[in-house]
Amino acid sequence: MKLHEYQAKELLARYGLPVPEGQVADSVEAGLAAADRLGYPVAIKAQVHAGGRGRGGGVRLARNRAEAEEALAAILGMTLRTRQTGEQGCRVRRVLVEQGVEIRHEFYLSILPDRASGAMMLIGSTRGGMNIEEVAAENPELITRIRIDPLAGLQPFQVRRLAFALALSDVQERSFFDLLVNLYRAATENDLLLVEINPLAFTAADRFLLLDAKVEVDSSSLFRHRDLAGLRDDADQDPLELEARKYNLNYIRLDGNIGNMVNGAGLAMATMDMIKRAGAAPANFLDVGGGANAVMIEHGFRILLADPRVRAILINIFGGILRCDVLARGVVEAARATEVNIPVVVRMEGTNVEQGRQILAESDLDLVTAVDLGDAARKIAAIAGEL
Amino acid sequence: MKLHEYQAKELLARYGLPVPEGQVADSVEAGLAAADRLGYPVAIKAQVHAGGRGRGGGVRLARNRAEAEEALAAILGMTLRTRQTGEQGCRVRRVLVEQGVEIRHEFYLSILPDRASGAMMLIGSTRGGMNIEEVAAENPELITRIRIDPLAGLQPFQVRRLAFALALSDVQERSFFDLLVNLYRAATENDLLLVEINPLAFTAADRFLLLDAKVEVDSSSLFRHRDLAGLRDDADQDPLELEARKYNLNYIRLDGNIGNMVNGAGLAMATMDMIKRAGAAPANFLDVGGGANAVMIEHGFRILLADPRVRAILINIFGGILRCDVLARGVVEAARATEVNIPVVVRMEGTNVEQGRQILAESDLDLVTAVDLGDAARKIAAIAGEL
Amino acid sequence: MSIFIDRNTRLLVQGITGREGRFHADQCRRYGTRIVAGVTPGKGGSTVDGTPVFNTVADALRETGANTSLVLVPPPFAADAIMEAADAGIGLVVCITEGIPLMDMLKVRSFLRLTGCRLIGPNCPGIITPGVCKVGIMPGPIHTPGPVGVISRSGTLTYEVVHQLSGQGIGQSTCIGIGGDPVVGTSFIDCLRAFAHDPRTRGLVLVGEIGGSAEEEAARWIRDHLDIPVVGFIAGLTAPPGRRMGHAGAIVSGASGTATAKINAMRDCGIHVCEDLGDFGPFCARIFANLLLETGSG
Amino acid sequence: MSIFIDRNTRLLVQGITGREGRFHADQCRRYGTRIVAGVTPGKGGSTVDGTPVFNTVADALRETGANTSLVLVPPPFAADAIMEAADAGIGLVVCITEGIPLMDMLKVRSFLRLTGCRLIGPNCPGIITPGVCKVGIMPGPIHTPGPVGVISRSGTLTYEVVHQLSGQGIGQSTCIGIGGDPVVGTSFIDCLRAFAHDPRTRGLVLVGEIGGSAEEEAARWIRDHLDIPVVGFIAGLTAPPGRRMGHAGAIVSGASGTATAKINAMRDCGIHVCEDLGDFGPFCARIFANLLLETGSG
Repeated sequence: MKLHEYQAKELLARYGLPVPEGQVADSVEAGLAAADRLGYPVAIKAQVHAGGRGRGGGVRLARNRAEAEEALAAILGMTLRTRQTGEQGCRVRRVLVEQGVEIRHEFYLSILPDRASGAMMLIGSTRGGMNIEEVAAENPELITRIRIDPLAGLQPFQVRRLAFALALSDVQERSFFDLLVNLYRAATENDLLLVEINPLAFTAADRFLLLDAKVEVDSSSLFRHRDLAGLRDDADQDPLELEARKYNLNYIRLDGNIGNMVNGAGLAMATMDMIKRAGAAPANFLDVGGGANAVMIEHGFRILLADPRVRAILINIFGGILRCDVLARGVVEAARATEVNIPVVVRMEGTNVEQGRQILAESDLDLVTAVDLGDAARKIAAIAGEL
Repeated sequence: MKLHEYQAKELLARYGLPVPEGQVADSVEAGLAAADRLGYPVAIKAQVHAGGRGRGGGVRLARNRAEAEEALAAILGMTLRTRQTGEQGCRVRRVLVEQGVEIRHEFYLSILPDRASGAMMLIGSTRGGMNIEEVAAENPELITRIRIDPLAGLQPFQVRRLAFALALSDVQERSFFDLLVNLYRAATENDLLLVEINPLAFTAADRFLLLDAKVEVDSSSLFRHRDLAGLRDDADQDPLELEARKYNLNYIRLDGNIGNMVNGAGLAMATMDMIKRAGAAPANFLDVGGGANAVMIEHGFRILLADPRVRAILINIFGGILRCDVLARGVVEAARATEVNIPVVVRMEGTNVEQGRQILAESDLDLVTAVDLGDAARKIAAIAGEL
Repeated sequence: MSIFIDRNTRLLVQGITGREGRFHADQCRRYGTRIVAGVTPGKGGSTVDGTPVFNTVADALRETGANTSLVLVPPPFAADAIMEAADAGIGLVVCITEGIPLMDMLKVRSFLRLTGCRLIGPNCPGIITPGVCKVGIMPGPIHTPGPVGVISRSGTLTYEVVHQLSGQGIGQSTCIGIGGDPVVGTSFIDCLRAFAHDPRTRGLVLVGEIGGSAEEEAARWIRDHLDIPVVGFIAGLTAPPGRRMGHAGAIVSGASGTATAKINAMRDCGIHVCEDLGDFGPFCARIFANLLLETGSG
Repeated sequence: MSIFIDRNTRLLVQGITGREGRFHADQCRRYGTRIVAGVTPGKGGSTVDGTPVFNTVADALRETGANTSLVLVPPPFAADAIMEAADAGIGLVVCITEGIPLMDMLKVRSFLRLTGCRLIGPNCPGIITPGVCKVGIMPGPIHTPGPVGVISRSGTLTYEVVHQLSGQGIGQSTCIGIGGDPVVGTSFIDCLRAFAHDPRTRGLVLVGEIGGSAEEEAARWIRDHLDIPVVGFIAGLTAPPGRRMGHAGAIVSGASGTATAKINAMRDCGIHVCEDLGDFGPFCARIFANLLLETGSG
């Protein structure tokens, strides 16, 4: 779960980390009032869940009131398109107005749990303000990665290593230790999957300042972070994905026209791949969970059918322990309840699979039964060919 | 470094741990005022660095003002003799006056770094209020020991294990987790070599209360605990041991009459043992440090000579890298400066040992040179035989 | 033979009094697994389907000599349950729970290294040695004993693969779901290393998916250390970048973790990659043909 | 042969720019130890007696291939220095520092188990393989090469013992001071295990003192695993209970940790205990007589 920059900075400020003075605003008037209060120059920054917003025109510097007014008018309500948002872009509803500061140097700093090493990773670079992946590609020697054991936590020698790698001056080094200790605490105490400070500025006033902050919270941890759970902003989320989440379904919208519903994420991905191999294109990823039941399947149907592009549906349930007769009845009832009027191919496996197939065959619905995955692929290919 | 009970309770209260209301007093008047304020009954407890003070008469319960006055008068100024203080006992200068509480059950609880396992150890027992070593000897099954990895820290399952072992009730269990978490934090954040709560009372008001608290701080850690360093109370310390500490000498007074000065703790112990084998008795343990020098030796001489029981002195310096000529000159100068007038046997080893022996021999002092440890032992035995 | 579990497995089920815990404990028992104890704090002294329940793993271990634990407790308590088992001296913990916070798993991993306990999972179907012992939630009947080891990051996809193997008469030595989380207790390579020491395992199936680089590392390990036939499958060729596909670990980040890269790495290392899941069984029958002739298990 | 250090030791000295650090680095160098680097944060780029100094152990390791570190830094920074060395990949750390807080050492021990690094000390004189390599502060010239391994909790007492051994013509394979703190990185048993694998070590001297039960455990290990002659010595027969005798670990608590108990345990396990330090050399000459005849090192 991503936080907005202003939320991230509020969180980090609670750990004693230095962030610029600023205020969030959702109108030109409110933005101007904030700018007047802060004093010029100010930075005006679109608050959207997407990187690369600077290049997309989502960040502007205003030296005076007139420029601020112009910037606010331009950014608020704009549809920001970046590499991450894709073509449809996302609408800017809020900006963060921040006091401008004079910068001596910009660093890059991030902390994240690293899947490869199974440890916390502290990453720093002297190339602040740049896309770190580009730096990694062009000047990997300018990036320092320090592995931190999650039980032991951040140690002084690790801070020293980074400080030397960044060639910090004495005055910088003095506050760097506290900065890292606090940032590490913020990352671990809040289950952050990423906290990225880019740039970390060293200002003309000889202090560090977190100019930008990207924070992603581990959704699995929200049971112990009620405060963070309240920061979720779904305004830019796909409405179907939001709807699916209500029912604990894992749905992701794709570009094709073959809806599909599968139990288990791995099998769901493999089923999408099969649809593609069959010459069609999956309209979605939909995992109804390893232990699918009739209610989940009905919810799944509703989500799939709510997408007007969907022209056919493939259901692939590998139950194993689940009884197929119960499942089949669930599919039939769900199909009836949702008034499905497009071709539906059903492949299921598990206890009592024969009875299950019989129930599907005997229903008055136009359900196509597949005996195995190969069969399902051929049947979807045939249907797709006729679309 | 041991803390007094009242100091320990102040420290633990800062971690949110529940301690009885109380006040420390150094006079009958102050004690009575405290008792009046707290309300009767009160407990009046001698504040000395010695266990077993209850059996020695250092703890009394007073149901009213008259009893309190009597108890205060009896305890303040008394010389408390317990198994730990030995015959000379220690004088009571301060008492802790505490509110009396009605107790339902008494538990035992302690946390300490355990040398055998190299981990933190959490120890609990249902037999609170009793000497834990006696419980361990008679009913070892009533003691639960739980090993805590120092990096991982206390885990919920460990608290559960102890809670089940102590057969806590639901209402007890609810506050037990916080109690242990806070106690563990207090132990680790303050480098405590021991925090022992005996008894941990569960009161008629359905809450836990730390009735007594024994705390020992790791002296090696005082560089990072300035606040704790200030709590040191040397009133009961041997004055020579205090004097030695000023010069970073490790001196312990013993019962014999052969003073000795050695570099290195292991060799010092072995030298004491040798004196005993030679038929004499060591007057002290004195380790002047692995890298002894002339100044240390002079300080050592002064400490040894300040003990009127000392009738002869053995100096055993295994220098190795140290130059014996320099050392010998140091010994001669120190002996002269301190006006030693008792026999001194000197054994030293290291670079230039021949020159060193010559310097000793040529001095106008009555120094007996030993060529090796066996020789030293024989010479000490001869001197001791004439005492 | 088999890896990690066998006839000597004495299973403890943590969370046995829950609905899922009780159901799957019973399924394992029916499969032939020796279930010696259950643990649910506060339910000590009771029994579930004849199995004694204890308050703590330490109690259960002392009373029953359990050596393996199946963890079926909700995410907020799962990390603590795993550490409790490891601390008590359990040698193998299989954790099914999905949705454990990543930070918890990092700590668990270091904790386990201190204790020497092996963890399989979390967010996995478990492990099964067909015909002998099942420690997990997979459907038992789809498995058949035989010479092929199966390692997978997935649940139902593994069932599909095993089902097709059995359908072709290709039995399995041990099937392990290592879990779909980004950080798991036992890696592909850990399993490969164990299979390499199991003389009865004479072929392997590796089922991977997008995210991370575990498959690439496994492929290189296979190239350097194994000389038995290996079939690979990777799910997620059509997954869009930057989205987590159900599994917390299934995400393509930038250019890393793509299915294509994994498939190429596998091919480069001599692994037979099947790209058509519908044809998986017949594909394996071709690759493992010699194997089946030798053992006669076909 | 030898244990832990040999001709391949490439030594790094942490704290080399300090007075003690520089002095002892020089002593080790003169003894023949290959000193490849020093580390002092902030002094990177300088040299001390020709040895390059780096800001971090990681830098030193990368530039010089150091495999062993000698830690000579003050107590407040020693634990961090040890962990830095372990984290960078140093395989053996020898820490001389006395007065490290016990809590620091507990954390260091767990940290080292996670990294697989061995620590000798702290609060010890170090380790020496006579004639080959010295990593510590002991006086080199008192040592002579030979067949007897020495393990001790003490500093100068070890020198005394070694001096008497050499005086009798009894050379040493490796002498290790494991340290006088209650919690040390390498135990008696760790050393015994290593000596057991060293064919050149054909006799052992164990120097213990009051406090803890390490000597008793070592004695039992010797009884169960070794069949070479072992001489024991225990200091502190006259130490009063409840007082720390200089070393943080040297304390008799209640009935535990007494010299008598240790001596008895050693005797029970077949160890030749010498009770008269003045006679230690001749005592060893008698016990190791056959050894010396065989090797001709006498």
